[in-house]
Amino acid sequence: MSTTIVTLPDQSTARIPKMNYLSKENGLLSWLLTGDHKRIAILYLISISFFFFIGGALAGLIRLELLTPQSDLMATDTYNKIFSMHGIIMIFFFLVPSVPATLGNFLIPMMLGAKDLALPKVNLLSWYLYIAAGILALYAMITGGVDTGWTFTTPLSTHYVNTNVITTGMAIFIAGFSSIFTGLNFIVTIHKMRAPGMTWFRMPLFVWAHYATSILMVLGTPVLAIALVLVVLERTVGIGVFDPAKGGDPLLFQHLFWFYSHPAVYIMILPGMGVISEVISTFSRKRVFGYTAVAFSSVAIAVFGFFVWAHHMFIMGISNYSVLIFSLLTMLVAVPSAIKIFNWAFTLYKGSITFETPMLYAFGFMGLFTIGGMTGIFLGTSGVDIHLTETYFIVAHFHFVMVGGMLMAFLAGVHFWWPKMTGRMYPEKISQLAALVTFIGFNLTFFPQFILGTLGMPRRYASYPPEFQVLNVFSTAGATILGIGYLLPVLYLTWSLKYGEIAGNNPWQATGLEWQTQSPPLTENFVELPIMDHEAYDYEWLERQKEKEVASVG
Amino acid sequence: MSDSPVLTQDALEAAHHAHPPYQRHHFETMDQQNDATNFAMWLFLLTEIMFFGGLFTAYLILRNWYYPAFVAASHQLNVYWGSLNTLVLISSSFTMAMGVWCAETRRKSGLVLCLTLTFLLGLVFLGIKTIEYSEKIEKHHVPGFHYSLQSFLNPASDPAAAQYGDKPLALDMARKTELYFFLYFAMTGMHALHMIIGIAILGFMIFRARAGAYTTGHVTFVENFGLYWHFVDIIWIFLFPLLYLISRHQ
Amino acid sequence: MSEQAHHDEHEHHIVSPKVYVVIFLALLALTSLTVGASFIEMGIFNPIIALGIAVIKAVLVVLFFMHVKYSTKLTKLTVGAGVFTFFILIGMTLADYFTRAWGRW
Amino acid sequence: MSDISPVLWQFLVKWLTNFALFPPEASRIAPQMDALYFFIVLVSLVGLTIVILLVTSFSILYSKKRHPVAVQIEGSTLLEATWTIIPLGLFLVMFVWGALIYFRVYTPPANAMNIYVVGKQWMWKAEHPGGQHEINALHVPINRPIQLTLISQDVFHSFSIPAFRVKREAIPGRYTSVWFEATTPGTYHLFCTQYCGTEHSHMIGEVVAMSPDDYKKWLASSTSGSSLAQNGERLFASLSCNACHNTRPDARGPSLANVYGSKLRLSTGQTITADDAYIREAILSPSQHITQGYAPIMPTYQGQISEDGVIALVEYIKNLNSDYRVQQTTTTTDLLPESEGKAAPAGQTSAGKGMVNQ
Ligand code: HEA
Ligand code: HEA
Ligand code: HEC
Ligand code: CUA
Ligand SMILES: [Cu+2]
Repeated sequence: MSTTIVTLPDQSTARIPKMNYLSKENGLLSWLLTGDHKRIAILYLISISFFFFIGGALAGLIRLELLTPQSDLMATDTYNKIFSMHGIIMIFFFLVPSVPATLGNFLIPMMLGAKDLALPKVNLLSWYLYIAAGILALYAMITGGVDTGWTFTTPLSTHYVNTNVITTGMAIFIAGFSSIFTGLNFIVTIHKMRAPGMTWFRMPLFVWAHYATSILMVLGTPVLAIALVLVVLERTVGIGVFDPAKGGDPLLFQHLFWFYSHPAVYIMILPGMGVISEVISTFSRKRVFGYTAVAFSSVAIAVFGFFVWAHHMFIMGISNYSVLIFSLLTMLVAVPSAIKIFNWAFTLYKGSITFETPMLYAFGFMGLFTIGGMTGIFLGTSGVDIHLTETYFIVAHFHFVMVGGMLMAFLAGVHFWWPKMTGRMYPEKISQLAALVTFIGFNLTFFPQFILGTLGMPRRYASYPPEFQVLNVFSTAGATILGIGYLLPVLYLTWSLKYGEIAGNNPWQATGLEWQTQSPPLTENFVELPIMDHEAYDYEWLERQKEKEVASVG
Repeated sequence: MSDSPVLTQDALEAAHHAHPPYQRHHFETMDQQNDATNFAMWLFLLTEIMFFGGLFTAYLILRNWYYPAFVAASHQLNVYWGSLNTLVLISSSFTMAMGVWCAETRRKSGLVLCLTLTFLLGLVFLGIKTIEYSEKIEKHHVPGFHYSLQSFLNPASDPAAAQYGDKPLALDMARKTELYFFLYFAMTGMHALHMIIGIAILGFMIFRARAGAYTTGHVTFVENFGLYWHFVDIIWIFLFPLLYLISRHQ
Repeated sequence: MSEQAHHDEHEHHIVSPKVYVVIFLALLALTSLTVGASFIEMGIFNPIIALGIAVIKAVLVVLFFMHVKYSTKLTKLTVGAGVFTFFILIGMTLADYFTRAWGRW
Repeated sequence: MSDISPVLWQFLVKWLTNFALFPPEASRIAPQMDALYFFIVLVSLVGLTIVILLVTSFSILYSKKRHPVAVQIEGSTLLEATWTIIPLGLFLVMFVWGALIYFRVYTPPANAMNIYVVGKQWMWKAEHPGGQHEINALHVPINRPIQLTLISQDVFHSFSIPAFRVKREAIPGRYTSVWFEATTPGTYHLFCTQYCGTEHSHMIGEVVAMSPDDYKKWLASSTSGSSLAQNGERLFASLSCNACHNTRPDARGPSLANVYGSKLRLSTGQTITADDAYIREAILSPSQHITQGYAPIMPTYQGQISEDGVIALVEYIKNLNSDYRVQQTTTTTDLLPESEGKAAPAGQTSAGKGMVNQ
């Protein structure tokens, strides 16, 4: 697999542009008070990576404990705290802000031809909220942790545990508002800040995906917020809305929680889908097959995503009529995802394909997300869900979509836009190796869990019957490989900041507006207001553009 | 969607020449900036709708389950205070709307007057709310804090309940009144919190308005605040019948 | 999604105070109406009327005080989206609670 | 740590020799559920294969080396429709099939034998009608529908028997139920699958499916002397329920004979079927549903009776129904201990005969 697209500038003369958003101002304060969406994106990138590795270290502890059937490494309550904090950190402090707050923040204004997001101060505020929430969560973790699981099921979380539920709840509440402000900012920007000529159907699919995501963020997150407020009140004053002893209904909490948390899983996948559209189009040098279908399927996922939340409660005592409705709607929401997968596959058809690292991650995404998504169908099928729910099948399902799907997409995106963000290339060979390692490690870790789940091994178990051990050992071994696969990019990307080759404006010969300006970009993104005069993914336009340049220079 | 900011060349030109001081650098025109902030305010209100949505859901479910308890408990609210407060809040919404109009038509003293009236009406609302709350506190109707079932087990002893001729509730149903009061405090408290934030911002705005900040043609801030204030009004418009009125006759 | 610039929509519509006064009076009237209606025994219609009046009042506030009547389609759509999702939350949750009583399961 | 690898080796060998992809099919429903499961597996495999085939073959055919210049293609409505409609169709088939199984699992047949299960942090307590109770274990006869009526004393738990493919949440404050019919004698895992706090992973046990004869023996050997209904009867007397629910003409409460399963008219005008859940609620929050013609005077027993006690009362009231008894005896007497058959109300509470109410 050789790199073929990259036409790096002549390395002997190439230099990073003197004026860029990184060099504009110096000093810590210039970062902490910045309104520049690109700098905020970098701040986010650093902070979410930090949280990812904390979550990852916790995952390592989970896997170590599960190496043997007994709970010998740690006591059961420690184990419970570890997987709870793993879930909470990974979801609220890593995956929800992962692509939107970093890549989305960095790229949406550039892709639209705007100078910044519509509300730069709100953008900075949302980062501060995120940091405040993160510190609070870490504080809760250090001073005793929380052992409710990431789902905070009542009445367990309200009356039966004495860990830091309130602190963690408040942390998630604040993180929620950070996410709301990000989403709100994106919607306003996409509506109001498009450059002349940038019509809705000329926007990159990445922007469409973020538009859909933002709708979910703005409309879903407040419901989580109120649910958490009620939990905190229940713990502090004992209000009783979720307390069966006082006449409340614990299931009401789950309704409110999943009303957010199901849409949240689409918050966690749609931006990744946006990345995949960009990557696949660029490396097959073709317009995305069925652009409108892909764009609308994002919106469809967002809208339908609001109607299916009770599929997390199939056996929890909701009415069976609800089960029917929610199972049916779950089937409907799965279709747009299938549409996307096939559209990406057909984008390759008659393309001119190269296999750089982002493309490898994208291929990984397609395979793993298909498996993850199809196992979602198992769970949406009410009858089968009875057997599979609350087992490792679910753990495998959501790690396939979240780690195999979104995390792969995130890595694809980080590699893809790394030259734009830093002006330097990552080392290609070793990064391809890392992609391969992650893929192998991932499958070894999580595929056995499907079998474990079908065999009946329950999730959130610190100890398990000995006959499940072999598959668990596979899983732990896989996690080790996976850990290495994730550590590698950190090392070589950091290395490349200093030693990477100079990338030039458009190393991938991609068509997005963000590639038509220098790397790293200016603080204002563009020297002059760009005018969008072509469709998205118009590679012929790019060819003509290059010819023009050659003609005018030569 | 008809909001596409496709700008004509003239508009761009014009924008470049006349950059008002309050135009932020990343906007091309003032219109774009105003539209954007206005739209952002609306989106923020959407999140508020959903936030209160959770409480409304809880209210509807529990009311449906424990109907007699909710009826008896709602008799503890004073419909006159409630109606008065509704009038106060509607008036404040009106003065706020007039304030926006004054700002738009650059009437400085009118704006200051309207904002001040809104401010005062907001305070009156909170004052009345405080009276109501203290009644509840006296009667031990605050859930979680020595909650007392007296008024429901023995309504004859309680003028508020006796006035409706309430029959005593069975003990288990009487206990459910605590849920009503919790929702009452949660909903009106959350609403009051929004009022307090609004009043604080109003104070700041009055201060700025007197310096003439909003009567030079840049009125987005006043308008957006108006949206917020009216939204808080709308929440009350629903809380009032749900909490005070719908069991009045029983 | 039309692509032409809507200059008229960018131009600011200033609602005249007369409208505000009319709406204000209407709101006052509706408030007294709803308070009055609550004292009359109408069975199931009590809550329906109370909420109906509340909806009318809210619509008046949204349309006139909040200028939605004079705003862009986008604003109208935004309001619609909020109300819609609000009803999804309430409607589908309540539907679960009501249908629980329908059968043993 | 050093002895881990030989152990592991043993496991590996053992695991490979009886490698399983799914647990034993030990209940009537299991093969049906597995059929659907494998149907979905098959569809997923086909779908996955198609995706992989498309991606790899295009990658090979249209790699830059072979195909230097991309041909721009806009899309194709026909293809778009194909991959919308085919998956949709397949998903709908799964939905319908799945719903059928779901209803089968949660709709117990009328002649099912009822066992009560109470979950609490962190153990399961099963109560058989004959008064036998067991902790973290469940003995059931094969070839006989068993209905479990579940409740939790504290948090959500979930009663899961993978080999039977059934699972049901035990909820605080509400009965839920599930049924199964074991087909193969054996000992199977019983898990609590809903996360319920510190010892969640230790809330496990065994389900022993046994032949009817063995089951009978087991029942006899583990009887506690009095049946569940008898316990209930004792409670009924000691809580002086019979002060109001009695056969005297001036009784303040309705007669409870035949109440179970009957349609009751409430003071609100609705009718409601008196099932387990209704009776439980009638005891703990009586004013929730007032029977027509009675004053809401019944006191609440919330906080005074444990869930076990409530279950005994429910079971007792259930058996105050002679029709029920008749129907039940036709199918169950041979399995129930002698005493159960005679658990008719005695003494002060001899309701029943001729007091057909409502
Ligand atoms: C990124 C996150 C993410 C995503 C995208 C999804 C996607 C989906 N999820 Fe998942 N889910 C989670 C994260 C996610 N999920 C999490 C975290 C949980 C557990 C929460 C907890 O309890 O802790 C969960 C749990 C969960 C449950 C609850 C299980 C239970 O508790 O009992 C259900 C049930 O319906 C479900 C269903 C689905 C479905 C139908 C999809 C669909 O959207 C998938 C659609 C995709 C496809 C269908 C694949 C593409 C299809 C093809 C390529 C077509 C194949 C070809 C043919 C059919 C011919 N998920
Ligand atoms: C974005 C979401 C996300 C991500 C990325 C991951 C990543 C991983 N997860 Fe997690 N997981 C969840 C979300 C996620 N998870 C959620 C929501 C739950 C449910 C929680 C609940 O039940 O409440 C869960 C639960 C969960 C369980 C089930 C626990 C249980 O039910 O008992 C397991 C078990 O194997 C697991 C494993 C892993 C592994 C091996 C990874 C690997 O992919 C991680 C690989 C990364 C690394 C290994 C880090 C590399 C770094 C280093 C090697 C540095 C190490 C440093 C030190 C040790 C100091 N996760
Ligand atoms: C003070 C009198 C009184 C006592 C003591 C009493 N009940 Fe009742 N019970 C009533 C009345 C009156 C009703 C009918 C009104 C209603 O539904 O609440 C009733 C209804 C019931 C019902 C519902 C049946 C129906 O027809 O609606 C059940 C079941 C029941 N009681 C069981 C019990 C049990 C068990 C006890 C003791 C633990 C008990 N009762 C103690 C007065 C009493
Ligand atoms: Cu009980 Cu888990
Ligand atoms: Cu879901």
